[in-house]
Amino acid sequence: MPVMNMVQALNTALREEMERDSRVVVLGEDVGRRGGVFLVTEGLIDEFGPERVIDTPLSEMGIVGFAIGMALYGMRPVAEIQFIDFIYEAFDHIVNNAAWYRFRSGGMYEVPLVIRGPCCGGIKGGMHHSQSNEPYFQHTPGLYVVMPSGPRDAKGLLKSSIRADDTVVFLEPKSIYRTIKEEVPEDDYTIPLGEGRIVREGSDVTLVSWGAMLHVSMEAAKLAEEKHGWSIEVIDLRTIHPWDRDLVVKSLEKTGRLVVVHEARKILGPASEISAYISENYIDLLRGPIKRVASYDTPFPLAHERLYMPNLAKVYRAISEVMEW
Amino acid sequence: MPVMNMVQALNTALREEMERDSRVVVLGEDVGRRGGVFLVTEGLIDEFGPERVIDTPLSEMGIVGFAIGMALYGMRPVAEIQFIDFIYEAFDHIVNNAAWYRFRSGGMYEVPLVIRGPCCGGIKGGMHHSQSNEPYFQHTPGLYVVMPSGPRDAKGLLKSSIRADDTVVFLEPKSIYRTIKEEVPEDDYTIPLGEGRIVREGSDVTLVSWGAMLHVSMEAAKLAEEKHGWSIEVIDLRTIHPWDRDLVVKSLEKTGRLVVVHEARKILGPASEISAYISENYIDLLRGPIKRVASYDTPFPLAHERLYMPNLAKVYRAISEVMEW
Amino acid sequence: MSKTGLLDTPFKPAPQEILEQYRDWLGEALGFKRAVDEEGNVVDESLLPKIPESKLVEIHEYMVRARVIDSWLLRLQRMGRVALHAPNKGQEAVAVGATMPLRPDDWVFPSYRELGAYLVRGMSEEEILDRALANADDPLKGSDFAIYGNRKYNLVPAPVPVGNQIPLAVGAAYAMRYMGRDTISLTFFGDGATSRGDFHVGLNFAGVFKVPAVFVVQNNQWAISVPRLRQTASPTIAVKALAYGVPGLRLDGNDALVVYKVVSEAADKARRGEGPTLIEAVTYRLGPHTTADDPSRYRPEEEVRHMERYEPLRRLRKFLEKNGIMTEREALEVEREWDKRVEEIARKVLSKPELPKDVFFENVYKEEPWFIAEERRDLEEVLRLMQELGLGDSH
Amino acid sequence: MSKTGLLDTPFKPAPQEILEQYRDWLGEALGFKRAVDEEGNVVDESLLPKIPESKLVEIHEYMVRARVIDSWLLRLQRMGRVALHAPNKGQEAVAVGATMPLRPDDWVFPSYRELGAYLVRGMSEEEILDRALANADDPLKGSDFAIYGNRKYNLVPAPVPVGNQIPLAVGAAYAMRYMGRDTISLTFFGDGATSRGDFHVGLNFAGVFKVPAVFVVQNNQWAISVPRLRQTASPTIAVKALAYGVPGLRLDGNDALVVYKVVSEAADKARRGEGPTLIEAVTYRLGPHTTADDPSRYRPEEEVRHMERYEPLRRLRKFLEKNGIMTEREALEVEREWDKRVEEIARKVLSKPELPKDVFFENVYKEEPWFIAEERRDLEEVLRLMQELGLGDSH
Ligand SMILES: Cc1ncc(C[n+]2csc(CCOP(=O)(O)OP(=O)(O)O)c2C)c(N)n1
Ligand SMILES: Cc1ncc(C[n+]2csc(CCOP(=O)(O)OP(=O)(O)O)c2C)c(N)n1
Ligand SMILES: [Mg+2]
Ligand SMILES: [Mg+2]
Repeated sequence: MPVMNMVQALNTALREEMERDSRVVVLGEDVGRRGGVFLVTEGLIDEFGPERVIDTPLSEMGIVGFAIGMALYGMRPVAEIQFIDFIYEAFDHIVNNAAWYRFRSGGMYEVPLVIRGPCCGGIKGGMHHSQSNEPYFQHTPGLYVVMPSGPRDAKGLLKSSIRADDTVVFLEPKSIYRTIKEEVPEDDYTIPLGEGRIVREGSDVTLVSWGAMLHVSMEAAKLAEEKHGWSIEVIDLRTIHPWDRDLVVKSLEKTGRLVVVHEARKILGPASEISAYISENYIDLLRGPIKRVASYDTPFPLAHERLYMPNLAKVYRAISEVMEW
Repeated sequence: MPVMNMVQALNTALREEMERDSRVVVLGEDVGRRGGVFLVTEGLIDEFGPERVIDTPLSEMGIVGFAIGMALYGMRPVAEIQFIDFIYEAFDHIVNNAAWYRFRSGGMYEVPLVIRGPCCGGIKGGMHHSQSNEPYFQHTPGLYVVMPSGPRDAKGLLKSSIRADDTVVFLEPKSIYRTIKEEVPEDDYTIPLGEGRIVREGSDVTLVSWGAMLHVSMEAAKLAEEKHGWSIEVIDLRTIHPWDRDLVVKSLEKTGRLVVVHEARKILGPASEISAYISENYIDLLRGPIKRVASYDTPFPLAHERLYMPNLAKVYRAISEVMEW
Repeated sequence: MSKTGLLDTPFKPAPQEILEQYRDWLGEALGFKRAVDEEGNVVDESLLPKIPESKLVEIHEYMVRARVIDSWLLRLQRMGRVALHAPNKGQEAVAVGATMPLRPDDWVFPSYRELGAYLVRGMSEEEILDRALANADDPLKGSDFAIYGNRKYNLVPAPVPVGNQIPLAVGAAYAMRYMGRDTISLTFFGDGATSRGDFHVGLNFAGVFKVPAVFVVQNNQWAISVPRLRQTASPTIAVKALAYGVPGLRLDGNDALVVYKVVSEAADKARRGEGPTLIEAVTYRLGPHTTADDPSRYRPEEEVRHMERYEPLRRLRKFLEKNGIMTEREALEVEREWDKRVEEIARKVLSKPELPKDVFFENVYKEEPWFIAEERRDLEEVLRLMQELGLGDSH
Repeated sequence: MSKTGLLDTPFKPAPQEILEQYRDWLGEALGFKRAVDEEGNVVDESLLPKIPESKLVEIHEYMVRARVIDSWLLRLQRMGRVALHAPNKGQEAVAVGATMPLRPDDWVFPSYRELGAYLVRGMSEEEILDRALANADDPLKGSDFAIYGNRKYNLVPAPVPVGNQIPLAVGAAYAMRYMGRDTISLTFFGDGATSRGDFHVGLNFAGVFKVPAVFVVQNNQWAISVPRLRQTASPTIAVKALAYGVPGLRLDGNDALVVYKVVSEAADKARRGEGPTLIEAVTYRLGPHTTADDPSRYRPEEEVRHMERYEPLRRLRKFLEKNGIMTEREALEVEREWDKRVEEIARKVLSKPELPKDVFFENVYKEEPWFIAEERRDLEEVLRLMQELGLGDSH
């Protein structure tokens, strides 16, 4: 199996899906010759030509609206948003068209579209190159929201997203684009949307996370084990919406303690939903309060981003709190 | 004291603030001669002229962006969004400019802007004339999110919003624009942002709500009392973000049981935040799980909206559940 | 250097031939095409479409049907059975004239004010009313009000947010070409819609990708209470096309024949791969914006009375009569007949059952996720409880 | 009928005088104004601004300073001390030429590529570097990278989302007039920015409200890797103004003198209440898009070499030399001197302390709400814990 980083895995997924299905096209700012600013679409234009690897004018509203039109007509566009922080111009199209066309048209039309782009912090990108804005999408019915934590998942999840008949917002944590290398199967595997994965088994605490924060969570789990012998189960949610409730509940049945870690801000971040849902429906399973570890409720700063985001100390503290409650 | 409905109270607040402060102007689609489609700005153009009551071209992006520019320069614009469902074109401006200009400019600039408009369902408006999209704003630091439940509050809250030095998203539940009449003081009173109000005292359950749902909550509280003798404390949050934590906690100290009722969808609706926050920080106060009563997680339908939204039965059931847990 | 733009070096004026082309385009964009005047006289033979008499009779019939169903929608709204209606009286010529030249496999992206277009595409009055009433047969399953569409007829359901269908129509047109079809997309929108970002990005993408698309602006002079002059300071809407390297034409939208002619030429051109066209159809909204509107607040009655003389149906009838195709009396007969037919249809649709109570859980996703399944069960429980408590639907 | 638009009845062509005005505007929008050519020769006397020699020397000095600080930012970025820099080499004439004619109380809404403008407004090199390093003296308090601005100088901090300053500048201009000031707003943005909704709605509002504003497009032929021709199919950017009833001019943006002249006229016009102007300044980005870019992937080196002959500083120097104002050697001396000065400044700013660790809690709201206060305390606890655990900032 070849060893790849996430950029290569995503690039491979795009290439394979484009080879498999001529309805799949890629569009966005600088996706052609430039190969995208992170090179996720590198080389695709040479293989598939400018009709399928489409450099667009500079408008996210245009990119998403245009792609929705393609999808309505039966294509399977993959729209790149150069940084997910720039998606807001397209918000009307995402909510009112991409997410709701099936509903609005009584099921006659669908929008099999992938909106993908780099997200999240950790590269000193400041306010507009660092956001984790998945809560806006999770609150919008009709969308899937996906975030891989490594190359293998990235390939399988992107393939599933392209084949899905609903719109998927596919968020790629840019800080781990090249830092994690993994063996990535060469075959045509997919990872179903909506299914999380137990990355580390444990019996004392359930730690739910995704994306780059998964790795911080893993570190914290190890630290907690080393220091206290606590056994931490770590779940990579992979699909943030709809989230894999069954997996979380099953884990909780063992542990009775829950910590959710994400890079989105805390107020109405995904952890709020998981926390509220679990307490509402599975309070019997809980030995104490659910802890949320999230970014602070301010815009994403250029200065001191590592203090702003969840970090090892914050996750470790949350584990300690639920263990010592 | 004159008796007014909410439209009249809002109109009065605008008029008084415009008289008081020449920096206050009103802008939006059809706010001039037409007086807005619900007549909230009726007559203002006659009193203040078209320079202060500005009919704009049809673009929410334009309305909000233009208003932000005015606010940066020192004015206090009140931008009307004809139906809050149409705000998405302006989303980039709301997040990146209105909410974050103070932060982005290191505190050198501020955006004292009110974005107001009719929200919520109950008038058979279908998908795009019924939305309660406050979660998108609550997740965005830098904004205040306000929703009055009656004429008196509407006037006082709108005045505070206009005088606030941050951007306020002011949501007006259109179904109660004309159905509730109240005595509204003639003097220049304001209601501070961030402060809720106990509308009904009780000792068994804390029922938190706002906007039109407050009235459903009140009905349900009465029904629960009649049927079972339960004593329900009802809080009108009034400001959804930042929400009045102290008031809710104080009430919970008495009741130990919490139900949150709102028209926004359940997944990542404001109730999720309140629930997650309270369980995380005040679990000792709780006698059982917090219940969320919210709209279902689908687009807002034209058909059967009363079944889609919270209604008396749903709130009553939630009260029963927390009492019988 | 060709990659950098139109010019070998950008440091010089645009070439003479472009200046000339733009001068021509300017003439069309600030001009006004018309084949038949208010009195039904042909004023420009060259702008008459070459179509058989039977087609003319068809155009007339569609316009009549549009007017009749419009008046029934108004009636049903007053009866409280239709949530909202946006009347199209006075604008029938644009909707019908622009849609008639299309092929069934072309895609139409309408707005909310094109009853004539829906009929031409194949929707029946019954289907229109099912939709307006959101009854059990509503093809859009009670999702939203005042919008129409049906995949069967390649009529894409309109959005309520004004103008956001425009980039979609451009994307669909791109897909058509990509898939090797020789179809086109045609989009309707109003003068107000041209102020939105969607118009700009849609037309810009259309120009860059030279898609097979036609854009028809129903410039009816008003966007609710906002007059055309307040909407934009450009002298015409058509001239906006020039910002995108796209030709813009201005014509009399109350003259069904010039609309037919110009749209069919623009459609052919698009089909041949020669790019998109923006057509400004000058028309006038004779009724209120919607049934919720009160135009007397912002628009003098005299204006409406003045504009009535440009009304499209009367004009077409005069033309038909003058050319011996159909008498006024025959025309009125057509109208009476349709009115009778629609009356029957209205009776029928009014007695149809309502949509199932859990209809809103349908079509959120292709496959129902767990949270919707859970809420579906929740509603069942709620309905049982409502019965127990003796509560009606209005609670 | 005047309410309905420009015409008494809309059912006719635009009046002749408008057609004529538009023809004139078209000439300017597709033309190319230039005062001084690549060799420093005056090609159009009438386009030379009437300014004293000292002003010319000032223009030169600002352009030199822009180039010097640009190269220092590149250096500091390579040292890992600046997060990102968007070089402005080759575009100094636009930024300096357009900002010089303004008054201090006018408002400038820059983009991220106008170092010359920041300097002209009054920012010092030290202030620029404080900002770029986000050190303790950063006026924007470490909020974002690659943007500059300071209220002191009526220089509004740029947005990173391309173009969203445009409607703001229009609103500010409206406010100026409303408040009875005779100031104007001037906005910079790139060719790529013209594709965004913001350009459209901003210019449309500007036309409708006839605000005192000037818009300067730095058409540097590229938006990262997207060439001008892919950005829009219109032959020029200037012609887009006509869609809004606003005049659009096209000029040589590498000729600081024509920029100065045309902007000062447009500014005067706006100040007199005669409405906004869009100015397309044709220029060329000689460097990479940003320090994170690799232009060799999409742009042939020959193109850059070809474009170097249009480079603005060399041209101005030739002009100054030919007119006996300053020799080449003197000009180089100015450059060397600034380079030395900035070297010292760089040393100084590099040793300034960092921003406080809790700086991001500032300026979220005017008054700190409870949840920020709570998170502030949380951070204190976290910092203590990090110390306990022996963790550095990078964890
Ligand atoms: C984005 C958006 N903003 C506001 C509205 C409310 N609204 C509905 S129709 C309309 C005016 C539309 O004018 P125009 O485009 O000229 O079409 P017309 O109604 O005249 O046919 C407005 C403001 C809307 N539907 N969508
Ligand atoms: C809304 C938005 N989308 C994408 C980007 C990423 N981006 C930064 S600069 C740029 C190109 C801008 O081109 P142009 O407007 O011509 O300005 P230039 O960089 O050439 O000066 C892009 C795509 C952004 N900053 N904002
Ligand atoms: Mg109109
Ligand atoms: Mg550029």
